[in-house]
Amino acid sequence: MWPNFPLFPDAASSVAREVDALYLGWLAISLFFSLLIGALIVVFFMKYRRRAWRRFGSTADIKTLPVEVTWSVIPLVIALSMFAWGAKVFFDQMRPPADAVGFYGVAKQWMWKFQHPEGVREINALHVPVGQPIQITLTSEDVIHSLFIPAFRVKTDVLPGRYTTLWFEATKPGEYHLFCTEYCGTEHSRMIGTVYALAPEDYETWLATGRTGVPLRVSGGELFGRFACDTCHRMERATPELPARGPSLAGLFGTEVELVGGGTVTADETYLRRSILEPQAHVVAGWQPIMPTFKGQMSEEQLNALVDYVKSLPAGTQTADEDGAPGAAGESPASNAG
Amino acid sequence: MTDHVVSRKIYFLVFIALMVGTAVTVWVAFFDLGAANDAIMLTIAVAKATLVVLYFMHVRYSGRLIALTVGSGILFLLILLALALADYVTRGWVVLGR
Amino acid sequence: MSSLHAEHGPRHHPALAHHFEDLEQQKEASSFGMWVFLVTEIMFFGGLFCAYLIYRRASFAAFAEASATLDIDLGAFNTAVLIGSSLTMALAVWSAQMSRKKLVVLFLLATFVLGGVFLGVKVVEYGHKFHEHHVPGRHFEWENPATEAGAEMFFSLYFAMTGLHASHMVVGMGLILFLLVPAWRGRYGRDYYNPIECFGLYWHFVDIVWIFLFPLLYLIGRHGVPGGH
Amino acid sequence: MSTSAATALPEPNYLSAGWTLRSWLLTKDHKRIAILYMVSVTLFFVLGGVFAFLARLELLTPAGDMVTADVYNRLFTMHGVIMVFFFLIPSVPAVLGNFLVPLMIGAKDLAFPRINLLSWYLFMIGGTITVAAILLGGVDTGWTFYTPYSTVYSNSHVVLTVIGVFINGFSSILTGLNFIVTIHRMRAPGLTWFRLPLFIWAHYATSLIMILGTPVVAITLLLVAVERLLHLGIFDPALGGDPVLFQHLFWFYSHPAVYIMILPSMGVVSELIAAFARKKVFGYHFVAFASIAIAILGFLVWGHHLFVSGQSTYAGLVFSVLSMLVAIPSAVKVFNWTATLHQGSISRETPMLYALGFIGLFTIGGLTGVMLATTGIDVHVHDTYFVVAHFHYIMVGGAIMGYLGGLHYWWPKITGRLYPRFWSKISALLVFIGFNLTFFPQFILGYLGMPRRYWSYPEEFQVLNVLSTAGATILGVGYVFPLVYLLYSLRRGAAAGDNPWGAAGLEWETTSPPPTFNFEHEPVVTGGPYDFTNVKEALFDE
Repeated sequence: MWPNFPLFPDAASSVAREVDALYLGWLAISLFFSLLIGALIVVFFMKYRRRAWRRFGSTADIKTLPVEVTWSVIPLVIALSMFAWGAKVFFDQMRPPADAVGFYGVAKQWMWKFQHPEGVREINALHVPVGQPIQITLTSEDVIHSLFIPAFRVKTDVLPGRYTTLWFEATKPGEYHLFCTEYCGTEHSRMIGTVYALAPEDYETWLATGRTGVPLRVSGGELFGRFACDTCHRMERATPELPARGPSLAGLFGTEVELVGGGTVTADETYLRRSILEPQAHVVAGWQPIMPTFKGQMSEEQLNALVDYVKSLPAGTQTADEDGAPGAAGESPASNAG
Repeated sequence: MTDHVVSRKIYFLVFIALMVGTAVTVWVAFFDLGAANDAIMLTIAVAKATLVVLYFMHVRYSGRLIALTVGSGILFLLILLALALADYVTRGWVVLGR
Repeated sequence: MSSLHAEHGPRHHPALAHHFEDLEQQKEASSFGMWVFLVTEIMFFGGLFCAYLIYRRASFAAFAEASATLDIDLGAFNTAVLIGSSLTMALAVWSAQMSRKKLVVLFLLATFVLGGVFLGVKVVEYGHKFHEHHVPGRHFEWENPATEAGAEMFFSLYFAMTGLHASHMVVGMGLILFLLVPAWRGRYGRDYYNPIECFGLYWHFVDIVWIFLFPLLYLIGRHGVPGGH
Repeated sequence: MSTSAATALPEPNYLSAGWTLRSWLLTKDHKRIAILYMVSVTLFFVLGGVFAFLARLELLTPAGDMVTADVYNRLFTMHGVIMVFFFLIPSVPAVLGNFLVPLMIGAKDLAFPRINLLSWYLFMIGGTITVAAILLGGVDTGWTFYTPYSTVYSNSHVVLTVIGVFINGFSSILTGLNFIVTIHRMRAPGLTWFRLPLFIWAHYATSLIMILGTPVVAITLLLVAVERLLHLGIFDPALGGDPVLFQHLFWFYSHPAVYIMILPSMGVVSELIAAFARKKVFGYHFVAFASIAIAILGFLVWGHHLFVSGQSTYAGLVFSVLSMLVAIPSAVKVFNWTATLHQGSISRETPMLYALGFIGLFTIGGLTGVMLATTGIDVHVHDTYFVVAHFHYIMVGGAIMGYLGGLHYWWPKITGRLYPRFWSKISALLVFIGFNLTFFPQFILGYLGMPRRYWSYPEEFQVLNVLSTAGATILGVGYVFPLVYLLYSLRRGAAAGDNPWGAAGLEWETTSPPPTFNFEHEPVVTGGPYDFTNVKEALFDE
């Protein structure tokens, strides 16, 4: 599988070519300037070698300003253009397409735990379908780690206490390295794994053969009931007799939330997470700071499921019923409304 | 650094201004003025610090070099605060994937 | 570049170091040096102020709640004490400039005593924190679990910032003792008061730090916790 | 011109001012303090080099088979800590700067000689504490001490190491303070700012960074120690603390710290190019201002170390564009040095070989630096060997080449003796070849995706790693050479005379070695720098 002496890495994702083009562009510029400087040094070194008849260098007064301006402005223009190009690639690396499928990952010393939206779990391995954008929401149980898939040219640090995300779309079936690139302790260099990019049909087969798991959104919905979140976040089931004591979560994800005391915050994954663990950090305008903390009551995986469930609630839904399928929530009987 | 001697009167006046500033800061803190609380508090603190620097520390009577030194200290502190804050303020801005 | 002969007839003041041309150059060098040092002090505290700013923004409610538990009377009293000590320090420099050598000693002593009062009050405040279990770490206790983390962060910053400030006070008081001996011997007067002046700059700087610490730490949550009304 | 066979040095000189240990350990003479620094940074360099070499040996094979993972982690950490804080940062400023700043500006000493000695003692205390931490078992956090690994999870001597670095920080601050005050207040009559040698401009810029940046890393490391010891959790995620804030504060210093390492070497190179091309540096004003611009802009770019660390995308872009700006003054310097060679009278003495090597390697290091500051590329190569190769090109190819070049240039001034020129040229060549063989393959490794700080690695990376280790061996040999022949020259070297290179500058107008107070008479300056018209014949003109 691995060639023995590669000089350039596999390019197996949709952004890989973009990154390579940018890199080769920079490489060309670097080669030009390095060779230019190198050549000038060598030529001058030979040509102006100290001789008896040339004990001193030229003392001619040269107007330096025009030259200085030239060789300041040219590099500046080049650098700024490359910045713009780089920024474009950066955005493509950071911004997942709308149809990205949500995976979750938890890092700990020294392993990677991944969970597919279908609920299937893997350790130090990640099976993904080719041609499907995938976004992994990541957090760490201990120190900072960093998820790096060289063939995909993507990387993100994985931090304790918050989420970071990484997305890619594999373009070529194959097995690729997966590294931890943030030094995380003794077995840092063993915190590696393999990404298996499979053709879509192979991926379906892989999923179907003997792998079980409850879809994240379903288990998240169960947790929503088990932790009695719905007693306060009643959403559209709120009645004058039983008013909601917390804001509706339907359609919340991705919106700007107005806070008590002014200011807004974007409801991203990290916000949802923090609101569960530290409810009074950001109190939504118009509500009392009465929510208890759930810190220490759920594992990172449970938290992921809950966050995924809240993310999945479209605007105008009611809370899930007991079996937790948000899709069924539309005509949910008010079985737990009392 | 000149040998300028600041009169005792100025010292006492500055002292009184500092005490008044402290009293006002405490007094204002008990009213809910929203964001203005912080603004007033910091303005008074900056004013007090400026008085100390200019008179107690004689910067008003010293040369440009000293003023430049103080200014650069403040400038680089602001650089630290501003650029670090630039990260935290914009963290929620990434376009989210659904 | 060429060098010429330029001899200086040194009229040696006992305090003039060999490598300076005259006392004026020496004085300028040392007060400039002191200012440069104070710039490093600005940045030294700056790191903490940066952390404060960012965490306060992230956990404002908890910070306000925690700030409200600090003793505002003691804090305000200490602010006044420190401003007073800055005044006595400024007067010590003035006395030296006027060659009022007894007054130098007196004002240095007054500064020392006021510094001591400040630290004494600080010790009392720290004592309260220990009793209330508001010291971060294993024994930290906080009634409201929803703001516990933020409150512990507030107290971490409180102890780091006031602790660093207090350690500067201790160093400052040590330096006063160091200056008192030559002051007692009448060494500081109109033509040589460098050390007093440089020390004054340090002391005023420590005062300025407190001028910011007091409102930032003590006065956040005095008009009620946001969202709580 | 034949070399003089005389071995007697001019008397009195600062070296003969006292032979007792006490006369060294309590000296207030900046030149003797420079010697104290020279001896101590050399010891630290050897120590750091041994760690590097052991780490490179481990990487000969893909499997971690020479030492355990834990030992390997300690090796690269201690290599980094020792080299960065105890060699690179003090090397040029505290050795060459200490020796030359007063000489070049025609002063008798630095403004605060006692503080100068104090900074050496702080350096030694910090160094001793760090070495003690190493002897007790070392530290395994990486030289960057990232939290929460350093504050909670590491079981090594983090606190001791951090305190050692903290104390050493004050040494650096006091050196910077001393230089700034000295350059402002102690210049000889007639020595205006634009008559200053570029070495002085570079050291002024370096000192700005030392006093503005070092305190921030000092307080940050102090907080790490306090968090470990007293559980004051400023960076603790459990309290809502943000490990990324640690990185912000750490890099606020540690990025400019790279310029603490490279700027003084740039100052050295400016001197070398002028002296060995016998020509005024092209665009003197631009090279001077470039130093200041690098120092100031250097404080605006630290976030380019955090593109993938959870920093906001937009902050990343701001830091990226600001980083592009720092490239400009660096490029201006390179172009000006090259232009200085044009129509020069170029000598092939050892210092010049180092200077030319510096320009080439710094160009590569700088260009790859701008590549890293380009967000789209950094996402891929961040924390890979590409980064390792880049900063070694800057620090080893740049800073150390500058230091060695400067040492070879001013050695006759410092010791009054000449070293064997042939061997010194061989050594310069070995260093250049060894260096490139060590670090060039690492660029390729990095783009392939090999992460840094890996004790074992996939097999396909082996060939390049073997090349790198082979290069490190040659580099090591290249470094041992000067150690031998410079020591040899102390006893056997011929007396150098006041100005063996035919260079311009106040330091060459006094004797070699200079007297304790530097000049017999206070010099008065009447013209700009790099004026070779009155230079007497040198020892080694073709």
